[in-house]
Amino acid sequence: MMRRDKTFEFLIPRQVDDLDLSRGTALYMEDISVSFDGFKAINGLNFYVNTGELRAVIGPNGAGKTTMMDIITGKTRPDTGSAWFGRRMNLLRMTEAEIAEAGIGRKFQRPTVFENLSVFDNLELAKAGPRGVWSTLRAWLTVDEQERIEELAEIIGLKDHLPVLASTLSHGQKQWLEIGMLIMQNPLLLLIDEPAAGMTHQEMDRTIELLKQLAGDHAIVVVEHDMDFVRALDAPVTVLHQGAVLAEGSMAHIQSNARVREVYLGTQATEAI
Amino acid sequence: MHMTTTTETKRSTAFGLASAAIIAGSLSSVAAHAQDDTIKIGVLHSLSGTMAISETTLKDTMLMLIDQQNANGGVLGKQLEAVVVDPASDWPLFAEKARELIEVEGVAVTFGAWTSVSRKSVLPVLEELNSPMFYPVQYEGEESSRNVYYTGAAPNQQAIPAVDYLARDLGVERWVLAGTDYVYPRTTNKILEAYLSAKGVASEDIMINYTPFGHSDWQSIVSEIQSFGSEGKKTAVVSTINGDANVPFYKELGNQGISAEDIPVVAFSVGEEELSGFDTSPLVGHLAAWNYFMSVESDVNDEFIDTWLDFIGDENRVTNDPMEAHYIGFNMWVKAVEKAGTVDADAVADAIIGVSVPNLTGGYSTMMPNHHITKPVLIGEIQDDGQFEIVWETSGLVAGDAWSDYLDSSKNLIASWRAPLSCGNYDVTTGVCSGQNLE
Amino acid sequence: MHSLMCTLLLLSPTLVAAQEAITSGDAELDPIFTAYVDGDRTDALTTLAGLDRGDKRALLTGILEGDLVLWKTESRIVRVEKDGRSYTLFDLVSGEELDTVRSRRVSRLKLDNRLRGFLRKLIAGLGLESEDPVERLTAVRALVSEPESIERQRIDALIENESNVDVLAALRAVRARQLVASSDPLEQQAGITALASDLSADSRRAIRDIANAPEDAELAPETREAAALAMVNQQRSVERYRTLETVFFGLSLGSVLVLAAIGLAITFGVMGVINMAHGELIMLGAYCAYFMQLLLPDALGAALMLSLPVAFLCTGAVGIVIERSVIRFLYGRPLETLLATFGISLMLQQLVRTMVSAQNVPVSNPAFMSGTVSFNEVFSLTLNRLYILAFCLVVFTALLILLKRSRFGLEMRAVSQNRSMARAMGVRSSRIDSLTFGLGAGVAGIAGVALSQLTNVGPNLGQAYIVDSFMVVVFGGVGNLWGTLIGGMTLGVANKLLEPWAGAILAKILVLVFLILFIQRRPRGLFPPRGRAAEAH
Amino acid sequence: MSHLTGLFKGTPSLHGPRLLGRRSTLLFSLILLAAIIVIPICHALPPDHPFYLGTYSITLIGKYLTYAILALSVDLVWGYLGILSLGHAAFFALGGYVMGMYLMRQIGDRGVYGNPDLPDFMVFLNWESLPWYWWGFDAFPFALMMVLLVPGTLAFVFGWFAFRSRVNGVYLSIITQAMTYALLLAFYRNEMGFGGNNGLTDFKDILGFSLRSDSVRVGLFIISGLSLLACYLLCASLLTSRLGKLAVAIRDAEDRTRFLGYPVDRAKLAIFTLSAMIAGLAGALYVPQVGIINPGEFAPLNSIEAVVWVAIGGRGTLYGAVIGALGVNAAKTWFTGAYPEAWLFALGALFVVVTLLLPRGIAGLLFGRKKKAEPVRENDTAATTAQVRP
Repeated sequence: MMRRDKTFEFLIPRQVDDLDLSRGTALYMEDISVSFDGFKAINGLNFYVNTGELRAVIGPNGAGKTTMMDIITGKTRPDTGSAWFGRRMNLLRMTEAEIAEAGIGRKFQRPTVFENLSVFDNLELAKAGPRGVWSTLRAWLTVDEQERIEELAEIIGLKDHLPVLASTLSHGQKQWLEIGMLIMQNPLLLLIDEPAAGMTHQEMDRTIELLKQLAGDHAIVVVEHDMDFVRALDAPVTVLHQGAVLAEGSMAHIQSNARVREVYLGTQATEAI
Repeated sequence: MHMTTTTETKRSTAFGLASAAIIAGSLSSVAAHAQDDTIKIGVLHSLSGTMAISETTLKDTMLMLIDQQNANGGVLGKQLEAVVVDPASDWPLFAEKARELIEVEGVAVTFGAWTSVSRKSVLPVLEELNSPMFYPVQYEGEESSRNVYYTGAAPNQQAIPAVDYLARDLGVERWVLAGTDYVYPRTTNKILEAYLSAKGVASEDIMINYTPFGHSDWQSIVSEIQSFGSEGKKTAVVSTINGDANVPFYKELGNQGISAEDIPVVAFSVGEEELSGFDTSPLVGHLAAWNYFMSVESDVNDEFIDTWLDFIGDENRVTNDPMEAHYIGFNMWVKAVEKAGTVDADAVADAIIGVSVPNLTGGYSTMMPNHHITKPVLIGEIQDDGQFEIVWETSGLVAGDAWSDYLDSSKNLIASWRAPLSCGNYDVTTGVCSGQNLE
Repeated sequence: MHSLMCTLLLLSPTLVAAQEAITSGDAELDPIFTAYVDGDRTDALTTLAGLDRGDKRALLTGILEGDLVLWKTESRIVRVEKDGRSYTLFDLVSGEELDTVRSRRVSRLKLDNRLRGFLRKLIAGLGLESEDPVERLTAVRALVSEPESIERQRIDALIENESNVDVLAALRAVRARQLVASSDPLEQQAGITALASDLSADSRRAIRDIANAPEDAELAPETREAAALAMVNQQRSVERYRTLETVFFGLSLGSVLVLAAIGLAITFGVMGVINMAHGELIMLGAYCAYFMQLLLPDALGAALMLSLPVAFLCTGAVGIVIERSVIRFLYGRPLETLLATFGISLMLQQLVRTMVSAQNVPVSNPAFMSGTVSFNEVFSLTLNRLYILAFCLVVFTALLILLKRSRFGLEMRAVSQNRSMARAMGVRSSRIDSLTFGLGAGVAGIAGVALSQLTNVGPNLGQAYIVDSFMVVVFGGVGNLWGTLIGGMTLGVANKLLEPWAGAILAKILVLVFLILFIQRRPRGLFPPRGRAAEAH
Repeated sequence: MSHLTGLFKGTPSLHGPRLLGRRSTLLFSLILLAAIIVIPICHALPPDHPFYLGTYSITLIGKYLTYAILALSVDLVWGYLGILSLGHAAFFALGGYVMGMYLMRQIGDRGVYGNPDLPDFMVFLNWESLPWYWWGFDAFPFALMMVLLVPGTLAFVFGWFAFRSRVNGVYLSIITQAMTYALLLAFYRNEMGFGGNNGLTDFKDILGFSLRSDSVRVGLFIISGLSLLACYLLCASLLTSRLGKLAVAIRDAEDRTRFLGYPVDRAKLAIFTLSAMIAGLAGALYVPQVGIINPGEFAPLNSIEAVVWVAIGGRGTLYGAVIGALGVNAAKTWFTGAYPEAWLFALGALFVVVTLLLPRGIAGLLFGRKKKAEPVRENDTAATTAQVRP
């Protein structure tokens, strides 16, 4: 399946047998509720993402952003509601590994890379491919695959760091490595939690550029606090509040929404990073 | 993991050095050979771990006996030197340490082991290297090795006389055989069961109960014993409960209001040393069967106790049966060596059979051809001062029986290490000598 | 090996040889004591009991209690007061102090079980007419097992004059037993009716013997029927009480488990510290009880009570030292605290072995904790177990209140849930850590005091409880005191219900296997910690 | 395995696994081989030669080598997979019991009761016939297979339940401890048919050779050494494969690995089972050298001690585990001889010092400069270690 004519092989959308994206919606979440110890983290949430869409999600602390991601990736099971990937895959019936295999990738807020593996090994593990125990044991990198990893390392600016342990990278570099790992996974839907945290302005610009490049073939949901970043992303925005969608639309539309101003922008002073 | 070459090389070199150092270190434990002007005596008792409770005392006893012998001029004009090792209550370690004593230290004889499993562990090593060991603890029998001298009681020197006493003097008709689940209680209870049924005790009058090591919750079992004992017939408990399980057992008996007059308990593993860890007031009147009690009235015992208290420097210490066994065993060995004129294992083995030495109860004990010794059997009642009051004793000495006559598997077996038989388990019906002496 | 099974006829000289005549300062008693020491002790005692003397009861009791001894050098019977190994001797009659000697100079009057029982009966027999109702009760109770030994008229007369309820009941029981043994069917039936409500083993046997009497026995059919009915009823009650008893045994075992585990529920449950030295802290608590009893040998009960705060403070202090010196550097690395505290546990064990001794040490049960509470003849609860059950509940409640109601508890929960937030609110989190660990350790210490009443006090005490304690905490659900209580009690009762059926060893194995399976089904125990904090790994 | 074959194809891969290319592996193999050759030669020297090694020393070192194999198996799951098993002694003991059963069957009618069909303890406890689970142990190949299968099956079943229900961290450690404790109690029971407290002992022959002969002891020593080498190479090759990297990834960030789509539970199960088999092999080699196997080998303390060897040697490095096992046991032999009282103090202090000051063990002390001093992160789930996310 090597297509050397394309620059970035990993930008080609993957085909997954059961996945049916024919209606153009990648993710449906309907009427989701979940509570912890009586606290309603998510309360009747409805959330849809179209294929190839780039979407920003904002909201004050405790709005349920992380919990929403946990539900999509199978880490938390909601009390009620339904969540579908495409039209056929019921996310609530799948394990984390199955969901990941189906094509949903996640970047954590705190960069979680494998600190005791080299940058190269991190990318190798993330590379799309068979995941079984036996095939992992016998896995063998071809020269081409190796080259691809090196190309990607070039893109994320870690080419010189391939052999070093991930634990020695700076915070920004870890963020990049994680994005790189996500790209290696070649998912259809990317969930990205606060990518800008700890990045310099230049790094941020490169991130935005990369995300925009990825969008179109991949649906991307970015959760972010940094308003400059969200503005620069120039994508539709969903505002979460108390576990439900408060408003949705372009940045300009959101900024003019009175309720958003009240609950979110009004408290932005304390939320600012 | 990716390392630069220089680090990798340094790493490897250092690793090599470390491994070499460790291997060299483990080899250096091989000590020099025995010096010629002393005779080495191995002491193989656990000084740490669970058995240290009982065995440390025996190590001290041996040191005292060896000191005494040296003060009296040693043996064959040579001084004795104790080699003490610690097998740490770890059974495989017993075999290893025995090999160290014999092969590396070159001891002439070993005194040691307490539990049956430690003896079983040491046995193959003793036989392979043909070195004698004296084993001082009461045990289940069913064994007679060329290289082991059993100075503790065989079941017929402890259990059977005790049951006889209970049946005859206390009129006991119903029996609870309670034990910890290991081989000594299993064997003893099997022998007793066979013995009792041979005496006409019905099987519903025998209750057998096994508990794990260190069992601490005796409520149900004691309650069961109580209801078993309320059937109108005089009931007694024959206890082969081991070690730490005894305190909670007796405490529970006391708490449920079972006194020695209602249901007496006769124990085979509870001696003075164990009682020093008890509050004995609720135990008064319960019984124990041994071949020696500290309370025995004899001059030789008084002297032994004085020497012991002097040696250990603590007025509150006690003496007990396994200590007497070491006392007897050590003196037998000394006498046999002097008779043979050498410490050579085979010569001593020939010389020791028939050797008689004083025991602490005022009589003499003799080494029998089956490597067991003759002993009196005493029954004592526990007193509130942690001592035993002797209430009964055999009229003469009882010879230890290696193979019980009451077990189907061993009733046809005999042991005699005298020529021409020289066999530890000779089947009198088939005329075959099977087992450990076959190479 | 019959040939070797020989008994050597060597007479052993240890039994007491014939001695010279014994004096006691009273000519009437001299021959009796001489006979006691040299001849038939039963006869001597019967003679003594038959004398017409006011102090015969005291003398008999003295023999029973071991207060009368033979002063060997003087061949004289004296009364003795013991103080350690030195004995003070008093004249038997005048009570005048004679001498103070070492224990070796005297020998007690020999007694064995049979004689002791005989002696008790003699003493009891002297008590039937006593002023003291307790003595009367003992006397009557001694008669129950052999009702023929007293005439019916005498019993009737005694019943007539008796005012004490308990004694009266006992007398009636004796009479009922006499009636049952009668040959008159009416009397027999009256006896059966009287005995039907009595669940003592003797009464049940008496009824059972009638109900199961051979066909050709001379028995009225009504009598047989009445006996059979009474027997069935009795069996049913006995079964019921046995079940109750088993449940109590289970609860009492459970209370021991809860006590052992509850300190761990704090250190492990609240702080997440895997304290493998927990068992050794329990052991130290038990040693506190031992040392307090050494300090106050005359007030064992008070010593035990005092050892509770002492143990709490001592082991709590040890806990704080452990926290400050080791655990504080390992927060967030529970597996490494496991190893480090295991190392500490080995050192504590060896410390006790070296400083005290490898042997077990004796800890006495004070009088108020010995004995039983009898509800009837088949159902009685042992006092010490009841105390420990109650103690367990007291400790549990106190901890619950401390955690839920006090400022310290609040800060403790705050630190455990969100350390940085708590710190921001002005909670000195490192101090709270120390105190929490100290609290857990202190509670382990008082558990040790309780355990000293049930089991061995020795260096290995802690090891016996460590696996069980962890199982209880994990089974109940980490961080939940109620879980520990209910978990421990459930395991205790389950163990005891299985024990009669499976035996002690298999019951324990089954409980362990059940626990392993249970934790795999519900990894967070009976009462799992809830909330996002628990969800997030 | 393909990366092994790849080695010979000479694929010019910069980052691919190079099993024998890793110098530590090569050096380790060479030193071990040298020891396997030199030590028997020392044994053949005349007894008064300064380099002479007696049977005692050979057996002792042979025992250490089996401990080293056990340490490897613990390191594989703890050092690389992050599972702190406090029950590995159970697998070791099971392997030992399997070997013990074979050795018991080899006694034949030379037992004390001369019964050709039953071991002595069964004759004595009135067993009528050999229980079914003893069948087949007359045959060495069958016994050898069982040495791997019995511990492997237990680990598989146990792990299958545990990993599937996400029991991990401390909880897993505690139930592994409960497992070995339950087995300890079970094997103490005489009804189990494994000799109760006395266990299996008084072995005579292995494959027809007398266990009391010197040459068999030397042979067992050499086999132990070669087995250690084989297990080392097996572990090393496993760890240089992508599965090895996956194991480290699981240890450091289990959830992240799941989000990458790896079947974490199955990977854990596979490595755990393999590790149990290696431990079983170690037990099987241990028994003929020490001459006894009894339930004491199941004691939770033994498992914890094995963990300590690894911790002291340096977890996460295979040679560290071996150094730890050899070093601690040599120290134990010396200490219990010289200062029996002080042994527990020393061992206890070692635990504390190593966890506090040397989180990477001796290996970290010697070679740890390159990496950050920060210890390997655990992957635990105790309530308090959980971070509350905003």
